[in-house]
Amino acid sequence: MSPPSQYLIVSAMLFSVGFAGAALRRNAILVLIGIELMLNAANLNFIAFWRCGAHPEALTGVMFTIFSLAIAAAEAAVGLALIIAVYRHRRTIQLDELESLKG
Amino acid sequence: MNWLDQIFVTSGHQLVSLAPASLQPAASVLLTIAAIMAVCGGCFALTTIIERKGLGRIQNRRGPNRVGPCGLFQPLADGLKMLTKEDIVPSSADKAAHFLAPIILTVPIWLTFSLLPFGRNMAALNLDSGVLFFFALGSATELAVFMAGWSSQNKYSVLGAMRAIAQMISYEVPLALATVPVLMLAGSLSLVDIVQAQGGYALGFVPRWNVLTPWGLVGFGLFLTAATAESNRSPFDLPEGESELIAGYLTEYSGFKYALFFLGEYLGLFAVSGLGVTLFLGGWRAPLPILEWAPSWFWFGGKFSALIFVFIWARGTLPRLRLDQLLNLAWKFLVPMALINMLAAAIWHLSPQWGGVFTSPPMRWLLTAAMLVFPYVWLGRAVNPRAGAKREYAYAE
Amino acid sequence: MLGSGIIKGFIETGRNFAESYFVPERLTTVQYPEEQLPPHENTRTIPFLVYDASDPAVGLRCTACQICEQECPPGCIRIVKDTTKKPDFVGKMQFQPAVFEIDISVCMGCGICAEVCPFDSIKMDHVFNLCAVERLESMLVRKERLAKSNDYFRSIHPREAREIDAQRGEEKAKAEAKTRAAAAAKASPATNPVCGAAA
Amino acid sequence: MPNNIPFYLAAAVTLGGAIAAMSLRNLVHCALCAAGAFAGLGAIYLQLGAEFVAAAQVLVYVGAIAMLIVFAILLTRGGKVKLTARQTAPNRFVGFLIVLLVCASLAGSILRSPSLQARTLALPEVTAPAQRIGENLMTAYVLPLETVGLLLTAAMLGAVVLAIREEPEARLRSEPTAQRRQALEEANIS
Repeated sequence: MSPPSQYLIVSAMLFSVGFAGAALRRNAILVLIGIELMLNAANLNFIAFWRCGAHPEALTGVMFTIFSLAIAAAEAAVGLALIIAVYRHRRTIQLDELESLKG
Repeated sequence: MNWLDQIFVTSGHQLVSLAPASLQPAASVLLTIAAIMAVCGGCFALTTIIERKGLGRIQNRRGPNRVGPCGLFQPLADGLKMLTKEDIVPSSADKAAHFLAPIILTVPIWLTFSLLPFGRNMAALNLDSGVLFFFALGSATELAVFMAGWSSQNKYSVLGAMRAIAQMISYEVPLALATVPVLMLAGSLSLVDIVQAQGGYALGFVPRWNVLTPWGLVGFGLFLTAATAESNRSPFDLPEGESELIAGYLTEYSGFKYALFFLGEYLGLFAVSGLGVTLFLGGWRAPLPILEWAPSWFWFGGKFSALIFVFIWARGTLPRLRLDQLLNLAWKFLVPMALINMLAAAIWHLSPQWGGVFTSPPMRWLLTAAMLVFPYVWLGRAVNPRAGAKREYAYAE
Repeated sequence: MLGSGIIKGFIETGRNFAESYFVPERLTTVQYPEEQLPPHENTRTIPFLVYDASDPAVGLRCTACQICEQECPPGCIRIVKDTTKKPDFVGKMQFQPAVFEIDISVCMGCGICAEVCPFDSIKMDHVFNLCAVERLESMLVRKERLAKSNDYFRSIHPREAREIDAQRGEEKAKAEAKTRAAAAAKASPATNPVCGAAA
Repeated sequence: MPNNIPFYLAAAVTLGGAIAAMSLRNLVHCALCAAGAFAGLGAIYLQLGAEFVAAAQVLVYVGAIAMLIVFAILLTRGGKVKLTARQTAPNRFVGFLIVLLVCASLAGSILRSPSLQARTLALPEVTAPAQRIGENLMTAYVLPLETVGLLLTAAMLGAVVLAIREEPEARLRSEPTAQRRQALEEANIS
C-alpha cells in the first residue's frame, strides 16, 4: 500500500488543475466544473487522512466527505440554475461578456 | 446434498489450486469473471429466443422456429448477423464519444453482477454497501445513454437520449425508495446479509421472504414497476418508441455496437431481476422446508427465470405509456406510495414492542395492510382521474 | 381501482400463452411454405387467358379485340392479331391473337382487363410465386404460359365460373337453336346470312 | 510494487480526466471527461476502504452532477460556442504556470512533512461499515444531517425558482391587467 503522501499529491494535482481551470476558463459551466474538481480534491484529502490517521474507527473523514458530497450536489444544482437564468437574460454564459457591473 | 449445493464453489477452488501459488488470487478473480460472463452471456442468448417465442405465443403467433430445433439456434444466427454487419458511423458524429458509449453502457452493468449472491457462498463480492453500489453503477449508464444520443448528431437520437435520461432519473427515486424498507429491516446494505435476514420459516412452512409481508408485497410491486422503467423495457420503452423516434438513441448505431446496446439492455434487465430476487424473494432460499434438498443456485435460477418471464409477459401485455403519463406515474404514484411503504415497514418492525394486540402477527398484518390499501386506492384515483368514466372516442364507433 | 385493467390484460395474455399449446384458436398463424391457406375467391394477382376444352390453340376465348390492351393503365399487354379467323364456341368467325404478352414486372394487378373483357377470356389468377432470377425474359409472360384451362378457372373462381358457364351455355344453346332453325329453314327456301358456317 | 497498479491507474484516470475537462474546447467533452475524473476518484476511495463514500461519489457525481452539467450545457447551447480570440494561446501558458506553481507549493510541503513520510497504510484493518456511518449520522451528526437536509430542500426550491421559465402570457392573463382591460373595454363601449 502506498504511503499517504501519494494520495495527497494526487489530491494536490487535482486541486491545482481545478484551480487553473476555474481561474482561467471563461465559460461559467467550466468554472463550475473546476470548483467541483477542487472540492473533490479536498474530499480525497479527507479520506486519505481518515485512512492513515490515528483513529480511523471514529469515521470523521468519512462523515465529512459525505456531508461535502451533499453540499456539492446542492451547490451544483443552484449554480447550474443560476447559469441557466443568466443565459435566459443575457444569451451568453461567457464570463468576460457579463460585465454590466464593471465600474 | 451439500456437495451439489457447493459444486461450483468447490470446483472453482480446485481449478484455482491448479495454478501456481503466486498467481492464485489473479486466477480466482479471472475464473469468477469468466464464470459470470459466460453464464450471463448464455442467459442473454437464451432470453432473446425465449422472449421472442413467448411474445409470439402471447400474440397468437409461433415466434422464430426455423433455425435449428424449435428455432433454438436463432440467437447464434442473430449474433452472426450482428457481428458481420457493417459498422456505420455518421460522418458528422463525434467519433470518440460514439465509439465509447456502448462500452461505457455495458461495463457498469457487468460490474453489478459481481454483487449478486447467486447461491450459498456464491457472491463474487460481498461489499458492505452493496445495494448503494448497485444503484451507483446503474446511474452510470445514464451518462452512456447521453453520450450515445448526443454523439450521433441526430435529432431523434438526442430526443431519445433526453427522454431516456428523464425517465431513468425519475424512476431511480422510486426504485431506491422501494428497496429502503428491506434495508431498514435487514439492517444492512450488503446483499448477502439481506438474503441471510430472509432465512427461516414462519409457522414451520411459510418462508420469511420479504414479499410475503404487506410492505414487502407493495415494495416488490413498486420495485418491479420502477425496474421495468429503469431497464427501458415495454411499457416504458419510450426512449426507443419507434413510432415517434425511430430507435431513439440507438438510431445511428449498427453492427457490433448496436449488439452491445442490445446486450446492455438485457443485462440491465438481468441485474434488476437478480436484485429483485435477492431483496424480496429470499434470494437463493428454498420456498418450503421439504424442498431444502435442492441446491441453492437452483432456487435462485428458478426465481430469476420466473421474474424474467414476468417481464416478458408484461411486455406482451401492456401498451406503451405517453411521456406525461410516465412522469405522472413516477412522481404522483410511485414516490408517495414508496414513502408510505417505508412508514408501514417501520410500524411492522416496531409494533411488537408496543405490546397488547400488536404482538400478534395477524394484527400487524391487518394494520400495515390497511395502511397501504387506502393510499393505494386514493393515489390510484389521483393518477388516473378518469377511471371508471365512460370513454368517448372522436372517430371510432 | 388502479390496476384492475392491467390484471385483466395479464389474464388474457396469459391465457393466450398457455392455451396456444392446446387450443388451435389461440395460435392462428400458418407456417407458410409448408402450409398455405387457400386464397379467397376474389384474390387477384396477374391476369391469365381462359381456354375451353383441352387444346389452348383451338379453345382460346380471346378474340384479340385489344380492348384490354387499350384499357391497361400501365400498358403491360401487347396483342398482335392473327391474320386468319377461326370459329369460336358459338361458331362465329373470330380472330385469335398471334401474340399475347403481359409484362408482369409492369402489371399492377388492377384487374381492369378482366373487367372490360367482353368475351370472359382474360381473368385474374391466384398464383403469387412469381419471382425469377432474371427480370426480362421470365417476367414477360407469353400466350402459351398465359393460357389456362376453364377447369382451372372453375377451380379458383367457382362462383364466377358457374355464372359464365351458364351464360355461355345459354348463348351456345341459343346459337345451336338458331343453326338448327337455319338448317330447318335451309330445307325450306329461306336462308339466313348470319349463320353461314354451321359447325 | 504490483499492489499499487490499481491506484496508479485510478489516479491516471482522475488526473487525465481533470486535465482534459479543463483544457478541451468542446464543452460536452469537458463534462464527460470530468465525469471520468469523478469516477476515477470513486475508484481511489474504494481502494482506500471507503466503500460507502465510493458508491456515494459515483451516485452523486457521475449520476447526478455530471448529468446536471450536461443538461445545463445543452440548455445553454454550450456545445456549439464560438471561440473568442482571447480564449487561445496565452491562456494555456498561464494555466500551465498556475498548475505548476500551485502543485509545486502543495507537493513541496507534503513531501517535506515528516509525519506523512513515516506512516504507511495497513490495508485490511480499516473499513467504514455502512452501519457505523448510519449510527454516526443518527447520533453525533444528527444536527448536520438535518441541516444538510434543509440545505438540499432549499437548493432544490431555489434551483426550480431560478430556472423556471417566466411565461409572457402569464403576465397578460394576470388579474390587474385583465381588470384594466375590462375597464378599458367598458370605457370604449360607453
